Amino acid sequence: MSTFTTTETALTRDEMAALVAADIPEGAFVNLGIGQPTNVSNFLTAQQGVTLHTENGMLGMGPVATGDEVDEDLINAGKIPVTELPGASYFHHADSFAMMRGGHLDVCVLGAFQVSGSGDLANWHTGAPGAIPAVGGAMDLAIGAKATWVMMGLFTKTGESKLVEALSYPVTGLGCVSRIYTESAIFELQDSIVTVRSTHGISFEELAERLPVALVRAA
Amino acid sequence: MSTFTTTETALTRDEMAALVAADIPEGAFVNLGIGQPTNVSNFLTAQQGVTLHTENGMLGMGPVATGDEVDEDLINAGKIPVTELPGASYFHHADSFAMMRGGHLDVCVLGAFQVSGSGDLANWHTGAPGAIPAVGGAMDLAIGAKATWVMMGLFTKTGESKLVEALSYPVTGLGCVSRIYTESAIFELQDSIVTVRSTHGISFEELAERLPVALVRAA
Amino acid sequence: MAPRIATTAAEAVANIHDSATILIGGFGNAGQPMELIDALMDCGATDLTVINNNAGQADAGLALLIKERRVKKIICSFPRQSDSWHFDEAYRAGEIELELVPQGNLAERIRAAGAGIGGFFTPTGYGTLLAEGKETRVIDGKGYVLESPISADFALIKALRADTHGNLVYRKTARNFGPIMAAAAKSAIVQIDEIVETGQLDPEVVVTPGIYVNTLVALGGKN
Amino acid sequence: MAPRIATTAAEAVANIHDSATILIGGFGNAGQPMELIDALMDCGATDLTVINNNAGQADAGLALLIKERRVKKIICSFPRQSDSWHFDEAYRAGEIELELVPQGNLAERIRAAGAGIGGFFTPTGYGTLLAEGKETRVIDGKGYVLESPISADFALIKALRADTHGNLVYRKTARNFGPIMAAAAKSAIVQIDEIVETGQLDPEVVVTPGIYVNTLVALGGKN
Repeated sequence: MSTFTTTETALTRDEMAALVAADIPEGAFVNLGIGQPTNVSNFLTAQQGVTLHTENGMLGMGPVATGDEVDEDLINAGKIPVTELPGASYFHHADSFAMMRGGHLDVCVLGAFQVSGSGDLANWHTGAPGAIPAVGGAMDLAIGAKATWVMMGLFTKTGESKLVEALSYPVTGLGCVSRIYTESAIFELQDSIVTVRSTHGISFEELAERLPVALVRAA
Repeated sequence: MSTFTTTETALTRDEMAALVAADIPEGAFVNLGIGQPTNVSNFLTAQQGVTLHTENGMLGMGPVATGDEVDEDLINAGKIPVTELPGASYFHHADSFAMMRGGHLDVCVLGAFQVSGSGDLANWHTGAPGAIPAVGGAMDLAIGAKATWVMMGLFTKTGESKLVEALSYPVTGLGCVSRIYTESAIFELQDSIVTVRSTHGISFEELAERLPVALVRAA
Repeated sequence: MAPRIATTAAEAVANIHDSATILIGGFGNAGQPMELIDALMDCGATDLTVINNNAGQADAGLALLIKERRVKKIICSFPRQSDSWHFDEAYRAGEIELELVPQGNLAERIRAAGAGIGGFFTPTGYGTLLAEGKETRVIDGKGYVLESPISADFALIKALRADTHGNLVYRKTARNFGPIMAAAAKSAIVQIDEIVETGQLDPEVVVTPGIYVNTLVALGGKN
Repeated sequence: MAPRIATTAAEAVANIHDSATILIGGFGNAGQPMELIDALMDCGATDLTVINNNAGQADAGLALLIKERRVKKIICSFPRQSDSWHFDEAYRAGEIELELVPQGNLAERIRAAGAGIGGFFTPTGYGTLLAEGKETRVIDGKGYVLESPISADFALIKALRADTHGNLVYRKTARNFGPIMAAAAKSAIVQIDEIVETGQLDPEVVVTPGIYVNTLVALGGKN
């Protein structure tokens, strides 16, 4: 675990993505969820040698395709045309999710509605009356990788913490999240203990006051 | 079901193999077990367009390899070097047994120690004290194909019927055999009714007397 | 049997009957057998159960089948999209049944059907709404849900190329559900860009062996 | 991680420890990683659990490991062969434990381990001695046996060619258990004829993606 650090201002989305990218181990196999996590790929360096997985059947996914590169047979899980890097491979859907479910990916980065102090994740369904549910690969991604990291805003529009004691939204996966990146703080979750690795634009004490879960400051 | 026929003499092994081969539908996908069933391939005609499966990962297996054709990476389930026909494909062991277990093969032909009137098969283990058990693909082959046919001698060396009321040898698969080819008769098994399609060197009446199961003569 | 070779998409789907269960391949546009789906629309079969990753988009293909109320039930992982208005309307009107399945469980259930597996314990979905009413079990300290195979009368899929034995190769991420759907259907109907002579596909690179393919229709293609 | 590239078979297996569980590929001589097995013999690790289709033949490879009583347990489908005398002797002496598994269940259990499946219902073996003590269930009128995944600390397998990312292609029926064993092991050690530069293997024809491969050793070969 890293030493506790703090910055004066909240992290921008790009700063969050850059921090996630920097935390990905060299040579890791990684799945970046749709939305904010996709931005992490823009901050990975060639030196890191990270291999990206897309659950629709590919390892070695390259950047978004542009111009002549666009090929309707080569898309990512968000259905965006992408490119292929040297060393890529293709496989069918059952093999692709076997790869995920079997714990072969090192890191999966996801967005979230809520995360509990014990690492439960909610990110697939608001549960609102009349909402049409759709899950896609969210539940597979949540529980499949060796490490599941979340990127999210720490507070709702009405100021409530999205890091909660117990989920009020429907569960995506239980006890699966080990790290949360937010604009205000980065959290490490282990054995239901929430450690704050850093704060941004907020002090540890203020944070501890605003959040409904007990926090430990990193050494 | 065929009309009842009879011949003066018992069938030779080659005659049995030829009859099995002639019964295999055009274009069928077939697995021929080790031993006597392997001989069936010698009587399949090119016109039949039969595709042979070998459970160690291949469709489109050709004849036994000779001379320069021998390739240690290309063997059948009996570990004999074989050849590859145009239209062949290779796959791994889980995919190969999925193909079998999933009911995609039309016919599987096996040897047997015993078959019961309800189609139970014993062919993997004598159950003798001190015998080292070995099963290989026997149980998968028995229950996987759309039709499982047996080739065997009808009587043991001591003259007992191998078509029995209930197995005394350990079971390979329950209710899986639908046809039995022997030197003395060919049997069709359905819903625990044993129909004799033909007799060879023995009359239907004699057969009915010697066998411990009720027999119906084909129309 | 060597696959039947149809000359048109209409001929390829002509045997599809009312109340059929149909696996439809594709993820986004990649691997989506659009011409076969259009032919299914034209052939008139109704009261269908469809298995697809999504529930149709915009005013084409599966979305039109749903608009015309030809689909009584859909099994999918992600029905709700910005342009899934026909599904949304049918669903809100209570005129289509939805079975929502996590994408990996959907793939594994289809694979199980083709592989003769009677059911399997998967960790995906454990402790969630989508496991409600299903058998669960804790194995070595980890929670699992028992899921059952999904088989079908027909599969409509798209591949790149076939030989006359029905062996298939795919192209890039258009492979997706094709191989497992072909194996899970009683009858797999495959549109490809071209059919080549047997012997023209390297046996090492065949992805779907011809044993799984019942009908081929070559429709040309951009590739 | 890109795979470690060992220069000798001895170096490739150097991390294998006493009491390890080891998946060993091959069916007959096809796909059998003979040099890696010999190196395992030399490295001295003992008290091993080995998963292989057979239990060694004649006086080479796995048979020698068994002769030296380095294998405490073997999980296989077909131990008894005309030349399996070392296994036969150890077994009759009660000095090796045997778990006999029908070959298709063996393959599916290995596949399940790599795929994160907690258990599955298979029709193979239902009603037989090999299902004794196992949970069974009748599903849609057909009997099934519940089987559990087989994972391992190491896999020793043989492929034809690898790129420096660890992507593998195999040759003919030597593919057999390789792909599923690589995925089921914590550490997959692969001997290949040659290593090529990344980019030299067509992504469409890769059989084992590099994510499953931990150590490569190129030993040349006849092909």
